[in-house]
Amino acid sequence: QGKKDSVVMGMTLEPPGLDPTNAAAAAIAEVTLYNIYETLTKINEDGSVSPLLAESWTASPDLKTYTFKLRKGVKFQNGEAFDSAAVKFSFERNAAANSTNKDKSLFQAIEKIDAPDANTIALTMKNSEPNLPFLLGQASASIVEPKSAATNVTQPVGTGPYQLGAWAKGSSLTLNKWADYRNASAIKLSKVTIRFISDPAAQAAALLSGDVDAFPRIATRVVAQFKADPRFTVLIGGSKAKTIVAINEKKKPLDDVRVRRAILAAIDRKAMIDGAAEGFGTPIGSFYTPGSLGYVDTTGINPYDPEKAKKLLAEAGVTTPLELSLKLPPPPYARQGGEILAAQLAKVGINAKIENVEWAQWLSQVFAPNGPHNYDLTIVSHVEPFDLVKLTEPDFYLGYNSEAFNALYKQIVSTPDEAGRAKLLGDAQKMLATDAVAGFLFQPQWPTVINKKLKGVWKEVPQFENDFSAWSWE
Amino acid sequence: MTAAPLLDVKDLEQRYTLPRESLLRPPGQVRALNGVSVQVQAGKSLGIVGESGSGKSTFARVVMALERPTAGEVTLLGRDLNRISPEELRRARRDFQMVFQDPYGSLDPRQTIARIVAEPLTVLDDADRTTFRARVAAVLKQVGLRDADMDKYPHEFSGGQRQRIAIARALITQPKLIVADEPVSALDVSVQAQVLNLMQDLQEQFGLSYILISHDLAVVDYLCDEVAVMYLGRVVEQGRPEDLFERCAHPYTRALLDAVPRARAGGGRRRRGAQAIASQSAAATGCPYVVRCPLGDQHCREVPPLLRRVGEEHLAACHKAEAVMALPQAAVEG
Amino acid sequence: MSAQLSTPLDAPVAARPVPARTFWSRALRHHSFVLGGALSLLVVASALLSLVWTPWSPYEIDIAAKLRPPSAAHWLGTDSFGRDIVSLLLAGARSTILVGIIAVSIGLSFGVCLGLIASAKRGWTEEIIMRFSDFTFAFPAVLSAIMLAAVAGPGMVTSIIAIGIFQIPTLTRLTRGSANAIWAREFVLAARASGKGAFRITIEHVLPNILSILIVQATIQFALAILAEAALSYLGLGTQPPQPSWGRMLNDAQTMLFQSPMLAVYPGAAIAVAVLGLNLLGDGLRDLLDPRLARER
Amino acid sequence: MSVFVLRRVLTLLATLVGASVIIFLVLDALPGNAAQMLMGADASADAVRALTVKLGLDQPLAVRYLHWIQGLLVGDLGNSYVYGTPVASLIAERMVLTIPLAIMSMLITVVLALSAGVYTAANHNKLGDVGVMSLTQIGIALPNFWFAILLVLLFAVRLQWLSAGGFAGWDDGIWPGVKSLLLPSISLAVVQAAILARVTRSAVLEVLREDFVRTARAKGLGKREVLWSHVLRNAMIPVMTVMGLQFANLLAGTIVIENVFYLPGLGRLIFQSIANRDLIVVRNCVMLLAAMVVIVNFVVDVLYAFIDPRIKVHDL
Amino acid sequence: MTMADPATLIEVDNLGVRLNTSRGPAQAVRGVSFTLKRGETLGLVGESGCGKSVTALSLMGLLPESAVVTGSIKLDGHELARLPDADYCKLRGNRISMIFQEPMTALNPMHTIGHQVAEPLRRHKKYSAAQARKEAIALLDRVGLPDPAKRIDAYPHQFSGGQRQRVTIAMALACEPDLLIADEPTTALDVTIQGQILDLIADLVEERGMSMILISHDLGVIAENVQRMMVMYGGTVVESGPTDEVFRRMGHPYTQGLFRARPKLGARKGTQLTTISGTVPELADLPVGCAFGDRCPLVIDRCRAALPPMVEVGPGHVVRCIRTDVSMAATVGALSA
Ligand SMILES: Nc1ncnc2c1ncn2[C@@H]1O[C@H](COP(=O)(O)OP(=O)(O)OP(=O)(O)O)[C@@H](O)[C@H]1O
Ligand SMILES: Nc1ncnc2c1ncn2[C@@H]1O[C@H](COP(=O)(O)OP(=O)(O)OP(=O)(O)O)[C@@H](O)[C@H]1O
Ligand SMILES: [Mg+2]
Ligand SMILES: [Mg+2]
Repeated sequence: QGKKDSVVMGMTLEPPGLDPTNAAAAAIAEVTLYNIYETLTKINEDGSVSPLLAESWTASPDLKTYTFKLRKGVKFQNGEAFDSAAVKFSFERNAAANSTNKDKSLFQAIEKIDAPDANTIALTMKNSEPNLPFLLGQASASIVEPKSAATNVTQPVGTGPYQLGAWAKGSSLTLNKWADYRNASAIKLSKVTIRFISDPAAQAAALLSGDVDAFPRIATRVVAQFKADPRFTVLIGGSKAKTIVAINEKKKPLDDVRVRRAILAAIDRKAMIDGAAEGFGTPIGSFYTPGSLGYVDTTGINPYDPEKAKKLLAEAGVTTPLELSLKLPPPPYARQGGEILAAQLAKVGINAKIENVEWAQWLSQVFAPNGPHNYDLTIVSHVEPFDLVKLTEPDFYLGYNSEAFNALYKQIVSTPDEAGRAKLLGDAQKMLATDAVAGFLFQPQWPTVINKKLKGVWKEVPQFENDFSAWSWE
Repeated sequence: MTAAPLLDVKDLEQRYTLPRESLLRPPGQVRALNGVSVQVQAGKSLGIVGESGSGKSTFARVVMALERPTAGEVTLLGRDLNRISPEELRRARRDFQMVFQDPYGSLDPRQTIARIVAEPLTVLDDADRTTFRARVAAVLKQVGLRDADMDKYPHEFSGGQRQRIAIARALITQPKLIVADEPVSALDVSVQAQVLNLMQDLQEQFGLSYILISHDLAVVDYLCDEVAVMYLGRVVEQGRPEDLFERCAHPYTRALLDAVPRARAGGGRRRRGAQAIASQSAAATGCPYVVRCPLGDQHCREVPPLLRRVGEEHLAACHKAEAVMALPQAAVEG
Repeated sequence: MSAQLSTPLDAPVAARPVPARTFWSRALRHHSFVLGGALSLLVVASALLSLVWTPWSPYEIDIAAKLRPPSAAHWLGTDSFGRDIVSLLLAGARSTILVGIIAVSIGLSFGVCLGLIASAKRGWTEEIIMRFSDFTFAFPAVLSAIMLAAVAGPGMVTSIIAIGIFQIPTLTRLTRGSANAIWAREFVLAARASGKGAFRITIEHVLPNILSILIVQATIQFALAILAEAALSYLGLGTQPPQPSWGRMLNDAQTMLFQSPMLAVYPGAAIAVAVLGLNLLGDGLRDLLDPRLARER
Repeated sequence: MSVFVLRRVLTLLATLVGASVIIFLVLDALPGNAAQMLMGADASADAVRALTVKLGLDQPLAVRYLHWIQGLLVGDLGNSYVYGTPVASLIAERMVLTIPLAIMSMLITVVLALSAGVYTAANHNKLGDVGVMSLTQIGIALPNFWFAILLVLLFAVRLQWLSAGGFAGWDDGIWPGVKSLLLPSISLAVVQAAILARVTRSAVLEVLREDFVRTARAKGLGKREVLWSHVLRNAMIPVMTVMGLQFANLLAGTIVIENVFYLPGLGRLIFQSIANRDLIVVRNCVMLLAAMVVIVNFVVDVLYAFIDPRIKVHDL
Repeated sequence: MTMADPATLIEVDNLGVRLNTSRGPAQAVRGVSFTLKRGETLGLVGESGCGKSVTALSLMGLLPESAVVTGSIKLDGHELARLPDADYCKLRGNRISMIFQEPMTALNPMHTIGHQVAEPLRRHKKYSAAQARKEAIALLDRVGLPDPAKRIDAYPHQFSGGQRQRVTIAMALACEPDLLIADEPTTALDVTIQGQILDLIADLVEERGMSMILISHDLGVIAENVQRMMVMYGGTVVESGPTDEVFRRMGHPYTQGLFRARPKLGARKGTQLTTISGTVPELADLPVGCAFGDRCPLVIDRCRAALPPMVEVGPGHVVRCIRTDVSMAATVGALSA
């Protein structure tokens, strides 16, 4: 049986379109990033940043100006040449007033874009931005071609190794190898079919019946059976995500740090990880993930201690049972975790009333920056890497708003040297833990189940993407 | 004809509109009653005979004020039933009640006999509920049933007994008039006799009037003081039974009489002429019976005959009534 | 006085047992009625029992004890949260019955009223009611539940309303059809001749006479409601945690189908038993209440 | 054209207009909006606002309703908020699956139900009748999504004869498409077939009690001939009524079943679009479903007149 | 096997039918025997529910499957009781046919009348469709349906009751059967139509030399249409004989009661009809003795002990009563006045 050169991959959600620069859905990136579109930099499996469309870059000492040297001889899939003008066009488009780019604020923070020649681009930021090379490796910074940009939603044109074949909406999408890719010979798979399967049982069935060969970020519920199955490999990757029990600090009595601590003390993280994520998670004590710069273990600050929880509640003068609403978005970690959370809180005298909501409701009622923040507790996973900044935003749904923390954060971003930053980051984590800003639960691990013979699939997934250029059949 | 009649029906017409089949053509109409006038004196009974579809049941429904006639009036004890208010009509109903053909279908299977019989009372506002049972018991006795039957259900009774229950229901308000639409057609010969006897007994006892509808001439003859023969929504002959059945003046009555099979020895076969059935919707000129009439001529086809006196208390709507009466009459049983 | 004497009394009809006795004596010999009744009672009994006693708490989560196989302590094992399956099944019967009863009550009260009105009024009223029912019928329970859940949030109330609404048109049609048949009967004409109005006739004659048909249909609608509740819970739109329900158990079990298939079998079987019981009961009732079989003339 | 048909068509249109208003209002009451949903949790408020304006969601209710109806009348359903593609083509893509799925399951339903119903009626109260009727009892009691999962477990995972889900499309010929719809249509059909079989059986039994059956037997026709040539057509009237009603159930069933088999059908489109607040899609899909149900029931009514010579259209 | 009399068409001996009713098994017919020669007509009278139709249906082999038939039915000397259905099918509609009571329901509403009339022809005579159609038109013409060629493709609902009954007659006569059973063919019709239908049947029977069994509860219909008659009560024949003879002499108290109960045209007003007291006994609990015992004015203990035997009271005139001496004495002369 000759060497297979095609693969079928399963994905939980279907992308709503194929332009990662004008819509936020992670699924868009999962299909397009590094496959159809490329970015200046590439974020690797271990989180490091390497050159992609930019061959190299330099940063000014104040971390405000970055100059990128672009790769020569690169062409877009429609035959247009890739140059600094395309980069300038892409970034300006993302910053435009009517832009719907999810990182619009990042691009609006660019003060000016210089393109001194076709192969050089210089970005000057309004504030210093130590993470810019990393940030420009994300899908929202994909480089598009000016003439085709408007139709990218349905007919994507990028510089990557794959082109869109067919897209049966709701069912599947195929990517075909682009023959004119600059490094075509290194690309092993000539066809990748992506099937959209959201139901966990169906995901498992599809793998078991051989309908799909790989399933990244499969539902944790179904993973156990594949571990024992010799036909499959299970890859457990860390993530930059943080699953938390968000507490609305604008509401009484949750504005009282003792009450928040009581909630945290009532939570058994281990049971949570087992019950909500089938054990696929690392406990965290703060809004920061293990393995990141300056990570410190803060899980000891608010340990599981139901007795202490009761005491804290009494101290705060809360009459039990305390009635709280618990709004749960659709993902299994939230729905399952919610049930466990409610059971755990019940033991210390907090009655959490579960309300299952859809994403749309969750977003508008709980999360929306200008929304009503109408909730007491919720469970959610923040998948964005390095997003401590959110906690400084005044209308963030947690309602933290701490002067001390904001000052600390400002100091972090303006500290250019890494060691110093690391230390400050440690302090920040401790501050969040001590303030019991939220019930920090765990850093989820994202399991990927693949056919044993499939190679090159990333184990770690620092962001949502599938780099098919590395995949091959044994 | 001194006293005002109990019931006075004048020029009753009832038309039914058929469902419209085409946008362009006007909807068809059935003339179920076509100018019927009759009177019933208190204590006397009127029999109505006629073939299927001649409008007998329609007549009964209109007289019972269950339907509003297209034209004409029904006056009972001096009140025009179609002019009085619904309230008054409801109260007036104590004076006229109805007995239906089907002894199985006319009693609600889910109600006890006591409830069924008391039904007409429940509608009257002046009725005293506490006396209902006593009144039901009394009326059941009159129709030959027992107190013990009060709490039974209709299915526990035979057809004849059920028809007695239906009669009891009609009797309970002590009406002056009972309209009976084929009350014995569904019953067996032996049971039919029981019911007819009962009806006659009750009339003697209470001085009731009946409007008795039947297609069985013998039944009508047995119970009624006057008979009206209907054909296509009209009364074609009217008179005392003996006049009608011995000297009938309309060829249709004659055809009816001829058609009755005679149960007697040595009857043998009698031939009856083939008879076409005329249409009700066709607004034909002339006599409606002319298509079936052996005596019909050009005059009959052109001029519609009016109901006219052909003998003492004997009316007929036929140009040739005298000729018909002169024919040798069909031998009558008995 | 003389009247009744000259009319001979009919001999009283002998050997016709009173209806109530016939019904039960015939009912107890009717296989599907007995089996259906027993299964339905089983479900009701489970629900009642769960109000006072369950082997374990159906709300108690013990992650360490998750997915245990059947044992002396947990007769059918535990689910993915370590809850006792027997207890969940018992307590789940409660939601099932609750949803069934309320949804069918909604369907019955609206459907029967509309059907009765349509058949009593006829003409335009009937036309409007029937078109309205057609139109309601175009929204399957799942669809209205999805929409309602999106507006009011998912939950038992939402699903009850959605299921109830979906039952209305079926019951309207049925009621109207059977009521029309009753209106055509002669005893209704008799009631009109007595001077009764449409309202009284409907209440006193029509309704009692279509009651048995409605009872039979109600058992079937109840069964359908249970299935609909299960489907909605399966989609996450029905009963909400921590309240146990069979549909939710199934939803939960479904994700673990390939590891612990039995987890899906128990609630599935419970639903099947309840539905089967009600259907058999309905079948039995239909036979027992059928006038053609109940009394022959 | 007969008055009746005209009147029915008019009421049908009125029903649909009523449906459109209610659909629009209900959907508009949904909390959350498409722009927020599309942009996700991490989007900036600015971007969300930009998208709201772009999608026209900031306009008043009546304007949007009229706009929609206007579009419907000229056949322009607008563009999906989420996919950005025309709703019409989106729906068309889904119908390619949903219609064959509905037809297949209706076919399976009808074939199973009619044969089982006729068989049991012909063998009334015999062993075969009791056996098949017990099966239908169980069939009715099975939740269809649960049965679907069992089918997958057996045919896709154990035996690996069929795929566990997904839709192969019609590009590679009929067979792969039919094959991928086999399990879904069976799981949809089983319950419906069980119900229909019972209806058929009682309808046939009912007709068998009619006088004309005895007349036919008196002419010398055998039991089987009577069944086929006299009974079946008479029994079709109640059977068809139920079939018409089942159509609505079937469409509802597809929402669940498409989920189990991850089929890109209309049901799942509605389900997903509601979650995504892609209301323009939901609106049109729901309207389509409502129209289909109403029209199918209308067609059933008209079909009566073809099957039963006694019924003229104006009697309906 | 005895040689059958060539003139004897049908011979029924001690026929018994047991039916399953909701109130348990019931002996709907017991001990019915009669013979019928070719060209002879026989009438069956009796109250509703006395077993007339069941007797007829057992001749047709169309009783419900649960029915138990005992005794023998011979057609031309061939035993019909317990004949396999397939063989019976070859007789039905071909050598024996039947006209049913209800013209409104006896026709299949979904098929054209032409199709229904042609059906026995196609089946038994193996006619082609065109042949059968031609023959059907001829038949419909013969039974007096106006314009048969035009109306052959019409459906039953487009005809009146009398016309429909003509169609069923055409169907029954299609294969020129040896025996025609007419089960209350005119009960549902009104008098004038009834007369026409009976005329028609009589003509056809005469013309084709068929034998006929005519069932009715109307003594008048019987009197005018058959040569011999049987009176049934409670599942048995209580009186049988030539029609004239029975009408003249009426041996059984039930027959007498039946006759007296009829209101007679021209009878004096105000007379009471003579009724038979009591009701028809339930089949499921028939008494051991004479079924009419409970209602009979002449009943003595011996009547209740055992089913009375048939007593011959005249040539071919038998009565199942042990008190004919009294009963017949009482009625002599009371009838023909
Ligand atoms: N509601 C109605 N709509 C239309 N036509 C009607 C209606 N009621 C009666 N008719 C027609 O009116 C005519 C008279 O009917 P009616 O029932 O009064 O006859 P009848 O003499 O009682 O007949 P029968 O002896 O069969 O009872 C018939 O042709 C019938 O078809
Ligand atoms: N299929 C059946 N199953 C059970 N009982 C039956 C069946 N057919 C007839 N009977 C019963 O057998 C008895 C005789 O019925 P049959 O039909 O012969 O009466 P009939 O003399 O024809 O009466 P009618 O004049 O009403 O037609 C009745 O009591 C009837 O209830
Ligand atoms: Mg009438
Ligand atoms: Mg009979």
